[in-house]
Amino acid sequence: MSLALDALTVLAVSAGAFFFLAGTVGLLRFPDALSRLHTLTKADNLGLGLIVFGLLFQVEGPFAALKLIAVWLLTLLAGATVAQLIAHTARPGGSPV
Amino acid sequence: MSDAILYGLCGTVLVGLGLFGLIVHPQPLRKILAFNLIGGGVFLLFGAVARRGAAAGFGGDPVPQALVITGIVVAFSATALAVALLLRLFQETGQATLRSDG
Amino acid sequence: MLESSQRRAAVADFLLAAAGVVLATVAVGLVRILWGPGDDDRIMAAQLLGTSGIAVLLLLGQAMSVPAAVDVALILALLAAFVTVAFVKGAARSEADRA
Amino acid sequence: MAFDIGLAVLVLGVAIWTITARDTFAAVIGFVTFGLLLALVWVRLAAPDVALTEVAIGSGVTGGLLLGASIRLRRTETPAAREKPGATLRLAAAVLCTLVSAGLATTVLLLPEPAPTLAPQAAANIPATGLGNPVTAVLMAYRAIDTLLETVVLLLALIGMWSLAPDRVWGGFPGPRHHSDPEGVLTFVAQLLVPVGILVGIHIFWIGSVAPGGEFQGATILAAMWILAMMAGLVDAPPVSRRWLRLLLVAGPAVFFAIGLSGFAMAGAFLAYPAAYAKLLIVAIEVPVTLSIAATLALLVTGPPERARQR
Repeated sequence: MSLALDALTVLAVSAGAFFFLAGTVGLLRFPDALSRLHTLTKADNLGLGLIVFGLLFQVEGPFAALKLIAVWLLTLLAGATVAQLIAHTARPGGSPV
Repeated sequence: MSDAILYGLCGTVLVGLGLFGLIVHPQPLRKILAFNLIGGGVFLLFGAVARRGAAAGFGGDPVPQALVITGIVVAFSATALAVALLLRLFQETGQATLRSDG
Repeated sequence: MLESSQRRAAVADFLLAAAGVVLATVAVGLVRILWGPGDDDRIMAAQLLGTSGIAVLLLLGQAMSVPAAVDVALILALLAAFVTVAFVKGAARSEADRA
Repeated sequence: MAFDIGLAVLVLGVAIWTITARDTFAAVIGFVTFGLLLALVWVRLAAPDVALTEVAIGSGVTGGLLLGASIRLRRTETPAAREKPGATLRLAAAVLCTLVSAGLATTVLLLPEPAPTLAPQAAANIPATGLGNPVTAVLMAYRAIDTLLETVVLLLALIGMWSLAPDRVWGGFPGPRHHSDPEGVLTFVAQLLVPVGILVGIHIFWIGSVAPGGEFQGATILAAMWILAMMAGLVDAPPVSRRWLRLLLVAGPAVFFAIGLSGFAMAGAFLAYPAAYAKLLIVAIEVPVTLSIAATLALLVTGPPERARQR
């Protein structure tokens, strides 16, 4: 049983690391900054989600699992708001935030 | 070479780098940054000593670790005061320079 | 069939290797930050680096059995937003200084 | 080991960038990343308490402070950079710094074997405190005097900062007034993050007695959340002459000092705790100390008074 869980961990974490790698390749290859960052944000958030998912099978207790999920949700939220805030300041004539 | 020694050596290079920046940068804010790099290097030296002192079932000697925590907080208060002085200088003169001849 | 403790060690090694892979992507992301060219690029790239840093922390914490690494990641996620707001506010302030 | 070598190289690379970058803002971004990488190093060095402090104060709050300052000072950078010292001085500085580094590196390589350690003494002290986290036990009992003095240092820095205020705003409101936009992203972020952050801060403070965490880390998160609420315009900073604010700032060091003095009567030494009440007394110190540190850190970031109290 726990062998299957370990296998799931390895699978999900590998997939997560792959997304980080793919995002990085995108970082270097896309032409303009905006599309580059857009792609990278998505790839990284997905990568982190997969890694968190994989680690869920390894942690002990529901509290530790909840904390892992909280970390992911906070990261998503922070990433989204940062993009919003930056877009707001970068807009010419936009109201100061 | 153990990981403690590796990071200890990393800390010594950081001290040198920070000291260099402190001397050659004319901008006060860059000096504050360099000062914080020196701090980081010194803390890493403490970290190496703490890691080597792992005993009594701890992963590291808790005494230097506690000193580093104290040090980080004190470094922050010094940085905040220095930045406040610098911003006040900027408000008064519109410049941020340490030149003495004005 | 592997022993349970052996398997645990193997999983830990794997997680450490995965942390290494993500750390390598951090290195590439850094190059992006350093090149800029704009402040916005840099702050966004730094934010993304934070995401990779969080991933490395979680993997390291599990691989080294340091559960507190999750707390470090939690604080990192919280303060990443804080740093960005400070940046945006600083930009607004410097506009005000100029006016 | 390969991981550690890679991490060390990255740390040095970011440090070199922080020193050599032409643009100060870029250098500050380098510094924030430096703090993030250092936190990873602290996890590798089995010092999660330090990692928490580094990421909260060393990278997070210091980073926010320096980023704001670097943007405001941007216009002054180009003229100031012209005062760069000549090649000879730079070369001399490089030689000096290499020598310093080499000297330090020699000491690191010649560290005594077996490594001296205070861990057994610290461990022997733990049962008397009722704490489970050795670092907190060192901070609150074994080396409590350092911690007491540190809370005083923070206050002194704040007094120094306040005394930079121009006469007309003496005792007034610190920092600019931020106006909230009820529809804005920033208000939304603050309303969502601040309650979560306060919970996380209390959690980190509370688990500090048994696991990595403690009053400095918890207080920093609380401070960051207060500043976030101020920057979003949800609350205004109080005028620095308010009595409740000043009481809040000195409550921590004062209680710490008072309990330390009572140690003479109860256990025969300054900052000694009677065995039966050690944990209770430590908590009685930690709660006001955490609140005082949080308020002090937040006001250190906010800056000296800028707006007069009466308009």
